[in-house]
Amino acid sequence: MKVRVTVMLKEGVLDPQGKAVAHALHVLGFAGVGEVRIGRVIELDLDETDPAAARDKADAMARGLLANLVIEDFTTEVVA
Amino acid sequence: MKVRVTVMLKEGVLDPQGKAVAHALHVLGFAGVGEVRIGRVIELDLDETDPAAARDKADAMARGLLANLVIEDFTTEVVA
Amino acid sequence: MSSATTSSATGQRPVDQAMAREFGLTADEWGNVLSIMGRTPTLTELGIFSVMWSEHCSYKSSRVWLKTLPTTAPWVIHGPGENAGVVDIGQGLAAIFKMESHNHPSFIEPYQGAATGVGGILRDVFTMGARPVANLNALRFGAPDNPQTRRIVDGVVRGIGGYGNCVGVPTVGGEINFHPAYDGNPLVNAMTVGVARQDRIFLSAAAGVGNPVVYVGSKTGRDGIHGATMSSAEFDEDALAKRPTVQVGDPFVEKLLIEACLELMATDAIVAIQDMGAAGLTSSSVEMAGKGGVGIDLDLDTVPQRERGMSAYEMMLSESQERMLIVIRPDRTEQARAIFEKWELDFAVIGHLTDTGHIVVRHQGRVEADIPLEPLAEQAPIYRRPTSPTPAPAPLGPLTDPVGIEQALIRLIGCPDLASRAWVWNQYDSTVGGQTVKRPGAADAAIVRIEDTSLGLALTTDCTPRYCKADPRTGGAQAVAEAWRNIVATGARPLAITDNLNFGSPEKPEIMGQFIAAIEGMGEACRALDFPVVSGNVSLYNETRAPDGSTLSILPTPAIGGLGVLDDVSRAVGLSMPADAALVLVG
Amino acid sequence: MKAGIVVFPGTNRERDMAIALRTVTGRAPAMIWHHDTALPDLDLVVLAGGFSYGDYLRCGAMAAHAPIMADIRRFAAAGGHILGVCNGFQILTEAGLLPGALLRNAALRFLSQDCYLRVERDDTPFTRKWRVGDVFRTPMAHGDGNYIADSDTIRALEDGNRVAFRYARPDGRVDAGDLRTNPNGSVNAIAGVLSENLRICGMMPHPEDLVDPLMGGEDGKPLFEGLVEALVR
Ligand SMILES: Nc1ncnc2c1ncn2[C@@H]1O[C@H](COP(=O)(O)OP(=O)(O)O)[C@@H](O)[C@H]1O
Repeated sequence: MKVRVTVMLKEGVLDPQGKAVAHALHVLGFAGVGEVRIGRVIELDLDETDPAAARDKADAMARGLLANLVIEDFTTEVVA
Repeated sequence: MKVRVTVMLKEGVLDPQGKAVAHALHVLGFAGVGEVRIGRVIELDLDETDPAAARDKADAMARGLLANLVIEDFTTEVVA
Repeated sequence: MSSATTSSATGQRPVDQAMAREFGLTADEWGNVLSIMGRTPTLTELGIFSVMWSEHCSYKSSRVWLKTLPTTAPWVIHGPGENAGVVDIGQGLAAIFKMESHNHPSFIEPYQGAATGVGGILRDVFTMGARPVANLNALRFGAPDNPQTRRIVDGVVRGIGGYGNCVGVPTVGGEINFHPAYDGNPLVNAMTVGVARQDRIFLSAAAGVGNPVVYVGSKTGRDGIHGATMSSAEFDEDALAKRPTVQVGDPFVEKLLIEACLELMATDAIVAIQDMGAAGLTSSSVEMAGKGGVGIDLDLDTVPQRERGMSAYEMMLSESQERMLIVIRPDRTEQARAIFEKWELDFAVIGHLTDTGHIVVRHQGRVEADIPLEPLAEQAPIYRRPTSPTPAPAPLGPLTDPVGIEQALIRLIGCPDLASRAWVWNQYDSTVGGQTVKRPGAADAAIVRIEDTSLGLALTTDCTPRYCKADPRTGGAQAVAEAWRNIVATGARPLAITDNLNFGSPEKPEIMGQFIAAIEGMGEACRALDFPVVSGNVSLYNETRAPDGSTLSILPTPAIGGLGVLDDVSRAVGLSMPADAALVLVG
Repeated sequence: MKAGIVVFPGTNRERDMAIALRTVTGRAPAMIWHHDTALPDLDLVVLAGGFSYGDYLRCGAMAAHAPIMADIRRFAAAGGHILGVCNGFQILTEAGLLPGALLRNAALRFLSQDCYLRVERDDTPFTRKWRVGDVFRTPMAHGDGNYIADSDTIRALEDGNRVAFRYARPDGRVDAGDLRTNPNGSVNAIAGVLSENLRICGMMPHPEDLVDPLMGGEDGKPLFEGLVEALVR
């Protein structure tokens, strides 16, 4: 199964990259852009057939390596 | 509305990060991990109330700035 | 696919003159292919001919002129013809260095183009047994007020830093110019300098029939296959879409490759070694076997592959990065494998040397290519293209002083070509290695100490394209002289140069005129200064196509990379002036 | 003092560090391979700079899980001394041996330049050759040196006097809001932190690259000299 792990900076952690992108969009003439947050997605091809098991596994990987819980939150979803 | 733009390397383009992460997961003892691909997600707060219009706008931003179409593909979805 | 005709089991278009033309071969060249082969080549064979006979690999327009450059001196150990030039720097050590361009890729994708340019030149140097000790670059961008320029500068600078910083080779020098002639064609010339023991220099000529041919590094993907020529070829759209023309670099793997190769080089396992540069597997195997006068048999089923279903053609032409080809002593294969596995790199025996004088490529039970190597090299095209001399520049008008000397000075130091470059070099790690005696900005040439010795290397890149445009001969000589002066100014003894000759289309007589004159001027200066050329690279067809179809050539840009040595590096002289110093003008 | 430098795939300042250690101890440090599972008998473990695993995913994240790290944790728990510089600092935070995290530099660019550090305490093995308030110059070269932690952690660090070094002006003034003084945007201009027992120190800049007058000075040398004094058996 394919699982997608999305890792974002925790609420309250300043995201300079997001800020820079918001600014660049503004310069490019895109109006009406509020906050921009940037994160990482990790798509994992897992050798699992049960969606719940696949998610559990991905959760464990996220906690173990893919996210740094000091500054980041993550979500997992089975995509295929 | 909140729109999420997900940017991934095109198929066939080497993903050094994904490769390294797959290897690290293996070392950490996670078995059954196949390909790993890493991408970016950009969450945009847009001053729009119509989902279709918000997506169009995000598409335009992705093409104009957020994705590098030479090596990357993107998808957009309205999340809130 | 434009035509449904199938000539082979793979369902491809028949190989014919029309296809050869799309692959960049002229009618004459196609005729030579047919006579060498005595039959219609397969697609894979056509691919091999087309890359080996491309301007890039064969130097067909430039070779006769390059031969006129002085390349010898008592301290030259290997001049042009190897992966990089090698000079004696004393104490049993050698400096190994070369410069190479990555112009076109850097326009398409500035970050990856520049990054993979750095990766490529690093491999040219460590493939000869040297630990890379310094990187430099020579960059030309379009007009500063062109919005594209900002994007390209940003990407190129990040790419050079991204790669060089990660592999841990300090970037210690370089130069940057801006001019509208580079708007659609920036120049990214990267130089690497390495140091090796003179008795441990590795060459690329294969030897020993039966010896295994080993592939190490990253896996092969469909990267950059025939980037230039394929884009117009009428191939199945799907296949094209699957072949990214942009290669992505992996500096992390390069770092591992450096360490693994140097570890293997400390043993006596290697017979010959060559990096896979442009047209990777093709040019490395053809050149190694060709130089050694042996044949080579490759079994592509054993090539480490990143993607499924790659054809022989794709594997032979892939430009995937961070790969090397090694001919190894058979009894050392397992020792070598252990080293590469320790560094977590791919390692595969993909063939062996033969006495046939042919390159034979097998894939899935079929022979996909079988080409005699000697005629492939000997009958490579070579052109003495028509030239026309560069007209004398219009005289400058009388000097006027409309702003006054103070304003003029302010304007000069504020102009893009003279302003501080700190914003660039502050993005390059210039101290890693702990040997950087003079960082960027500290002296006329960067100074790097050679670890555990008193020796120092003085390194610089130089060229003033507007001089070359006005008078290519004087401009070529001036670039060499400037490199020499920059080295001398640090107290070092100039030894040799590498060069990167960037010009427009050689098919235009006035461009060939610039090219030849610049080489004459360079040669003249090199001879006068005892400062030979030991390696280099030629990049032609650097032009911007305007929407109306007309083309604008870049300024003639023969970038020079100079190297000198200080026997006592503590005597290196920099730019900063002690308070009690006197200023003397000489010359 | 017996020192050992851990080499991960992609570590690239281990040679610089070895030179610095050799300069002050007179002997070459041990090089420890990330795949080893046991440290040799050491007084000091050094995690050097570089791009372990390419700095892919997050700087130091993958190295923090390398096989050798288990024994490094044991070494730390037993009161061993550990110095982490640049990538080494990042690895120590990822491994949880030091608090906080290092984000992208505020200006989103790699920064390779000299900076000035103010010494915040002088009673640790890492800082004993300086006096509180001393300022020294050192090169920095990193893309992710922006120190951050939640406010409780920062308070604990400050209250516990566990900030070893802060970015400062040459005259010692600290201005966390000024990117010229605090180039990567670190909270409270923190450049280096200490563990609770003061035996683990992580810092972003590279004192090991300034231990030789030929390379521009010896400003970084006191750190290594102090370690030798403190740890020699
Ligand atoms: N302008 C030049 N001046 C001197 N030597 C050159 C020049 N251009 C190329 N060479 C030499 O020709 C050989 C082939 O160069 P190149 O095709 O760039 O090598 P590679 O493909 O191995 O990187 C090298 O030995 C190189 O040093």
